[in-house]
Amino acid sequence: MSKPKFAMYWAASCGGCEIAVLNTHEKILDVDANFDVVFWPVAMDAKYKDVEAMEDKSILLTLWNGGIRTEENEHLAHLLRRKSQILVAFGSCATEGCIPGLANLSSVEDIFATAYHTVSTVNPENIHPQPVYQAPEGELTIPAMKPILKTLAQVVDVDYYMPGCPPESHQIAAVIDLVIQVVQGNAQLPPKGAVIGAGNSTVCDECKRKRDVKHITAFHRIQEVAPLDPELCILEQGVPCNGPATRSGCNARCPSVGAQCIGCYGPADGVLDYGARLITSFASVIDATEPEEIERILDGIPDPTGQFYRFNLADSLLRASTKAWKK
Amino acid sequence: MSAEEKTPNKKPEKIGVYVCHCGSNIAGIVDVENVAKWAGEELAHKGVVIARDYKFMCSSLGQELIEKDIKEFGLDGVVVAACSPHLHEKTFRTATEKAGLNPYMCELVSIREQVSWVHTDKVAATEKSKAILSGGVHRVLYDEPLQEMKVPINPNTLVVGGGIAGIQAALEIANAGFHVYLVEREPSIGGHMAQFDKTFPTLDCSACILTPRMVEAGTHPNITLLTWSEVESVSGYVGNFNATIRKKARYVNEDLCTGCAVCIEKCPKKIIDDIYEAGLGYRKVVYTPFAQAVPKYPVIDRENCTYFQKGTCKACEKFCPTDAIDFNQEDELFNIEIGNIILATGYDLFDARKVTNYGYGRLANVFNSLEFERLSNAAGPTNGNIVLRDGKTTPKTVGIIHCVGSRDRNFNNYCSTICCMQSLKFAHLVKERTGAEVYEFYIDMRTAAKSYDEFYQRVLEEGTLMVRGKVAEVTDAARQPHEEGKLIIQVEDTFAGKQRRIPVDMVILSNGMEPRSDAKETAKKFGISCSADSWFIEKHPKLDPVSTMTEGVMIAGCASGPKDIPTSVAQGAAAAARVLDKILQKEVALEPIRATVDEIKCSGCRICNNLCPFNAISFIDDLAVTRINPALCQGCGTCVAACPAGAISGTGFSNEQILAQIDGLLMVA
Amino acid sequence: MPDSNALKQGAGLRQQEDLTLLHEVSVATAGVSRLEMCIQCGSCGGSCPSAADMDHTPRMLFAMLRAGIRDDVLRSNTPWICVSCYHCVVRCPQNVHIADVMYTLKGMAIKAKQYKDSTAPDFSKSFVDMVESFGRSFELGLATRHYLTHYPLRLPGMAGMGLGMLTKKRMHLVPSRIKDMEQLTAILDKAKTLELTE
Amino acid sequence: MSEKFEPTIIGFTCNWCSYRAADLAGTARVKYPPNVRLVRLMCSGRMDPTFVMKALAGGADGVMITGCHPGECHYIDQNYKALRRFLLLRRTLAGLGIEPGRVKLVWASAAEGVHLAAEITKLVEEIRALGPLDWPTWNGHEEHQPEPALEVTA
Amino acid sequence: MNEYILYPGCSMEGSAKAYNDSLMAIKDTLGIGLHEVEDWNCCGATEYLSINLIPAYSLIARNLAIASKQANSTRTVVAPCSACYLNLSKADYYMDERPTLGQKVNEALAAGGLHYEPGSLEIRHLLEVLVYDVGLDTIKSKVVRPLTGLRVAPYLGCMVPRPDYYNRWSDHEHPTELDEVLKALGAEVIDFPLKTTCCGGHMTQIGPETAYELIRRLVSSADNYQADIMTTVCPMCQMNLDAYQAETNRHFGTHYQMPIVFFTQLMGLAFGMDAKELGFGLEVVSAKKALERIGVELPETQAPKKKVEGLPMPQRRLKKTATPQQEVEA
Repeated sequence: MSKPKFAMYWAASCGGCEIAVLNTHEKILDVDANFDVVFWPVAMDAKYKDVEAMEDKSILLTLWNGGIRTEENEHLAHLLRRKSQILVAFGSCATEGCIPGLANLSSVEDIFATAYHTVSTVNPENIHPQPVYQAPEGELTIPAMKPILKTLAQVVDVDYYMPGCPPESHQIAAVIDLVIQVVQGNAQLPPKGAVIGAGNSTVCDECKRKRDVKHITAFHRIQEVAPLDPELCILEQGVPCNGPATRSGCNARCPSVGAQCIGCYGPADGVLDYGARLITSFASVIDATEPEEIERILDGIPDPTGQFYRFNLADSLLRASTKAWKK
Repeated sequence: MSAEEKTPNKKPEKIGVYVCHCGSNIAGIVDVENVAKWAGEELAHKGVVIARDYKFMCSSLGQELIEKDIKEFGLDGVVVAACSPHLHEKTFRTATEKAGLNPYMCELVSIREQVSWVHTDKVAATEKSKAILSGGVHRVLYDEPLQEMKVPINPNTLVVGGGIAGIQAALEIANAGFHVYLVEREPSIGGHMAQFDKTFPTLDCSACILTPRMVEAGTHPNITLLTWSEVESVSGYVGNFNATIRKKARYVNEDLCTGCAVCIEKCPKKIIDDIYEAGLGYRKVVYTPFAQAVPKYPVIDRENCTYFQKGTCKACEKFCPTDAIDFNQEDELFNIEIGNIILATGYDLFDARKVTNYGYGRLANVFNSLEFERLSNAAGPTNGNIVLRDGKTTPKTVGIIHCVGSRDRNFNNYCSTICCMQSLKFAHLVKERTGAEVYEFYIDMRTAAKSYDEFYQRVLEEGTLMVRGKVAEVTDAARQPHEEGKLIIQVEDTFAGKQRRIPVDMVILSNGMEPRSDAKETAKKFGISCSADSWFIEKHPKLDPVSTMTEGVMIAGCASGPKDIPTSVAQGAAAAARVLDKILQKEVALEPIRATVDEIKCSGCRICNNLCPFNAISFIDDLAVTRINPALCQGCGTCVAACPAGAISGTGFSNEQILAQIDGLLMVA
Repeated sequence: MPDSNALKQGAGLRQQEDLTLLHEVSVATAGVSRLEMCIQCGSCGGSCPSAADMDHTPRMLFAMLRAGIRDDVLRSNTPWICVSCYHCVVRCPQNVHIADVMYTLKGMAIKAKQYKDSTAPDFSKSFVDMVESFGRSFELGLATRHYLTHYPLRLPGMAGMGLGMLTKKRMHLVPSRIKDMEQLTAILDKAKTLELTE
Repeated sequence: MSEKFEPTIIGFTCNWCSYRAADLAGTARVKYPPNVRLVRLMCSGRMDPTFVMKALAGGADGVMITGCHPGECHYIDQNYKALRRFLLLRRTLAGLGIEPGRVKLVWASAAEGVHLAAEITKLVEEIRALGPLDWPTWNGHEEHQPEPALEVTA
Repeated sequence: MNEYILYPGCSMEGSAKAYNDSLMAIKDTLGIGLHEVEDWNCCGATEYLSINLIPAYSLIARNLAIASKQANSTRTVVAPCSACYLNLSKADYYMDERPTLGQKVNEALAAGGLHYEPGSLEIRHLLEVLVYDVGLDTIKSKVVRPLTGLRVAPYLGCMVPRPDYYNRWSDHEHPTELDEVLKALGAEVIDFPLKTTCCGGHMTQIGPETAYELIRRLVSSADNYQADIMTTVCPMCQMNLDAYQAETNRHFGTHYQMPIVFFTQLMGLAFGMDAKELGFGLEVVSAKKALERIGVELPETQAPKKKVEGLPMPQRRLKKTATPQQEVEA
């Protein structure tokens, strides 16, 4: 009998997720042993038309990483959805937009302007991407940018979500195992829409630091607090740590090495807006009642939008700044 | 991932919508038929199976309509668009319950107070009503059947404050056969009333009507009297409070003392009595505030006692026939278990020194109201002789000034309610005792209670000279020979429209009432709220004046604002009735609006740990999770909103309910 | 329906009440007058050191403002007798800016040319003239000029006083003028074109 | 635009003060524009920034958060938490290009029906001046059909 | 060394010369530096306010605007004259309380290239600065000639403790600041009940009878308390009680001889300074007798009798005023 088919695709993201899969070391061999890898641009040569040629639902498992930023991303999302039985939003970009999602704070024009026409770019011929270009060889086209970046679920129906920037390799391994077990009929799939490869609580649950009730009288950026108490809760030391609101599953990787959590695992179950959870919880434990005093303390968070939505903006209730869409 | 994705146990599927005309109150502005029709069509996809409008939904017929539908259509959700939930939520929930549906599956949305009564544009009003109704329907989809929580009631009651209101409350409960701890800060119960001579308008002697009550309270088998004591701290919740009491050292052994008062007689040291005698008289260092004090045991005033200060004397000890004096006594701390608390902590007198233009404290013969009460009291320092500060001269002319420190933005902006009657009483007493010429200076004469105005008439008959005008100043700077050596009251006689300077021998300031200087701490201690000027806040100023926001804590008397004796007594009784009602129910049902922690989701971040003013939130160290005591939780929802993990949920006002309601409200553009 | 004027005469009714008056005075007053808050307690009239010489106590004036009795208010000498001692202001239980309302009424009376006795308005005017020509005031010029205008017969006695002051170098013969008179004039000219409204 | 823009505003009220103030405004027949639709909470402390974002994302042009005056909270001091959340929320929304004027915090005691009505009238005017917010729906979740339930076939 | 911006006000150049002289004499001893507001103009007294509001406040605000430009080491403006102190404070306070006023006034100031931000300056009265900044102890420590045995009636008048927009004074009716200073100087201070009642203000000019009665009350009360001398913080009060005392006596047929001097003069005396440089002798009702009680000699001061000549008058923009000459000769 033929092995179930496996696909992986890289949309608007950095590629870290692909590396993370390889980071599963010999586990990767199980993938090969149990699956027939039919489409994985990073790992093997493949043409879109080959995929289009496949029968619908013929791919058992597709791991999709990256957000939907271009027409090409969107096209592939619909294509792979049609061809796959299980479509997994793999990694922070696919589930919640991640760093590429921060581009939703600016318009496409501004993004191009920054990318092609600022001092940071050497662009003597003053090249500017055109969707359509008349080359001697004939008309060339490149996929156009969409006005904002969307998460996979905002474009197609998603079966499972796997957060993390990137997902922890041990979690990836566990998920691969699970699917194999299911294929072999030894296990049940989790309910549709479930978040897999992560915990059900938040980072503090796995964080070893000592925690007490919080009275925040000032916020500092981590480099301003030297030395950081290695035992004590980072937030209690006045450093905005996103751990309390961020889904567990990473074994509190950052706090455990003395860096505040920046929230790459996204919100916990049932949370509608990740940033809101941080706004309300941080504000709740500020130790001041006078507006002036409160404002002074809040000045310690110079970029609240970035602080609270670094990974989650594209999946937040508001999704994008007016700059991105208001004409 | 939107809210709709995480559905609770079972969403209602058959919803009934009822739009009330409220006669023309709503129908006059809102096209109610149209609203009902709209709901039936546009909200069908949300499960609305029946939408009606009716003249008066709150009428028994209206309620029966709902009950009938619930049975007939098997409704599992009800939305009524009528008046404010604060009026009829209970009504419709009861009706729902009668029909066998959980009362909390019924939503009442207000299209009267929030629409028809405040808007004029009929079209806009109708559209807004649709939006509000839609909000209710969307919300009801996430309503969950809730059960009221029953907690047993400890039948003992703590009454704080031994003034007339506290005494009344204590007696009512004790007579009904339940135990009361009556805590009083001073050495004797009685409060301000014990300092008065006569009470308006009947003029019966204050002591004559008060002392029997004091004695009854002091001897009642069901009352544990804790004078010279204060409440240190309170914990627990309705039905199950625990209070720590500090019994200050009396240095007199109450078991041995017979109250013979030999010690008082023998004590060689006299000091000015600033509390009971308002500084007009003296008391010994070992003392009972007044003759009829309850309990009869004296107290040694440590600060002034020669033995405590210099180490010698002990006269009291030497002469005590029962060796009751105990200089080694120390403050006692002990706990009591009670089910309910009544706060009757009373008031402070406004300090007339603040009104410098009236000269109190600078001009000898300007007296404040409490001083005059002592002056006119037969048992007072002058045996009831009304004389000047020199202790002998009887005044020939007396001026009584109303509203001292009251109705004045520079001091207290409220009316102290009792001062008009108090002043009229003073006028009567001065006339009666001295025959002096009496002037009353008032802004408005407020005599609005049974036989109060009659008393005003009587004082007029007695020839008291009324001057309508807020006194500008009291001065001893004479301008004319006939003013020499007098106090001159300068005022605009607003009826004559002329400024007058009236020379008098004595000025009585009718100073108003103020909240206790420590009212804010008291409020915090008992977990109730205070107004900006620190009077205690009633649960409802009209419909629930003796309850507070905190279940099981009642208030009575002046603690919630200035009151006269009859009102204070009535409030004491009312508070007692409230308590008895709870005791007799044996258990109390708590509104099931509560927060709970999902311990799987809770990461133990402890963000919420210091957010609860009712100490309902506690951290379980070994499990590293937070828990909420449902009986202590008052349902404010602050922790629900604060939890970063979304691990705390609140019944009655869940995220799902509120988010869905927002969707609904925005459904109509 | 009979002619209302005829009726007025006959019934001796006063002209219609002008209920905008209170508001008009209130907005024309510096700061927030709080005039509408008056409870007619009379602590102003009681406090006033010169109430004896007033036709109406301040309180009555405020009642008249409410009643819209414009002419009587503007004819009243009360604002002119006010000595700006601020006793009424600090004692007012409603914190009404009484003294400033008096200034407003003076201004209105002058504009309306209502106030009968010209003494006080002229004094203010002379003062203003002097300030506007020199930028500063000097008592001698003011006092003398004022007395000359209004109490010529008193002058000898008062001149004695004035002279006393003069020889004691307490009065200047010539006023000192500020340097930048142009600037001040520019400011005042501009200011005169402005009115205090809501 | 030709006809006057009528903003839609969602108001969050405290069950003990501002909601009663709204009741009082009604009983006293105090008139104010019909643009505000109220949500009743037990306390301003229940106010979750999520609600505000939900409202703005859902088509509201502004949001009004109301509570008891500082020091008068029926739950002792929860309104201070509302104040702090509001101040931080406003900063965050600014980062998303939402004018601070669109979200307003108002203290109103149960006795202040007139005050609440006045504040509502004021806010409606302020937001009218700011113009519509019109937050896009992005044809998000709604646009695609959910796939049939899974059964794995190898 | 405390630095302040000084707004002297018109009187300090004229009727209150003694106030000015004595202040200048004692300021170094007390360690206060005073920097005069450049080219200051009249504060408008109580008169200008009654004519036209915006110009009145603009007149005052010009001084504030200039002062705020000068403000560097300090933002405190000290006014020794009560009326000036009140007007400056009032302008500052109302421009803030009533934004429309502030905005209109600044519109006017703009015409002169000026601007004033309400609240940017701190306006205080000299007495309050001496009591709360310099301090009673410092004052006491400078006393070399205690005023022992001199019975002084402390008199502040109205406009210093009232309306007291910034609640700086111990009381509106019976403030104790002046009493404390005098006690520190060793004087015998009487509990003067009328210490903040009115001297008549401008009524001496427009309604003398009213003024005389107010003056009488004060002088007679001080006299009843057997005060040797009255002391004040206000040029207007000093002027009315001093220069119009004779008129008042004439009016009521009384014979009061109550000298009234500025509190700074008494401070100077106590600090051992020479009476003349403190401006003693400028008062109309001589303080000679009073000062003898503390062993201070004053030359008898008499207004020399000389023929009254015409008094020079500013002729510009004067209306319906007969020339003084004719009037006086008549």
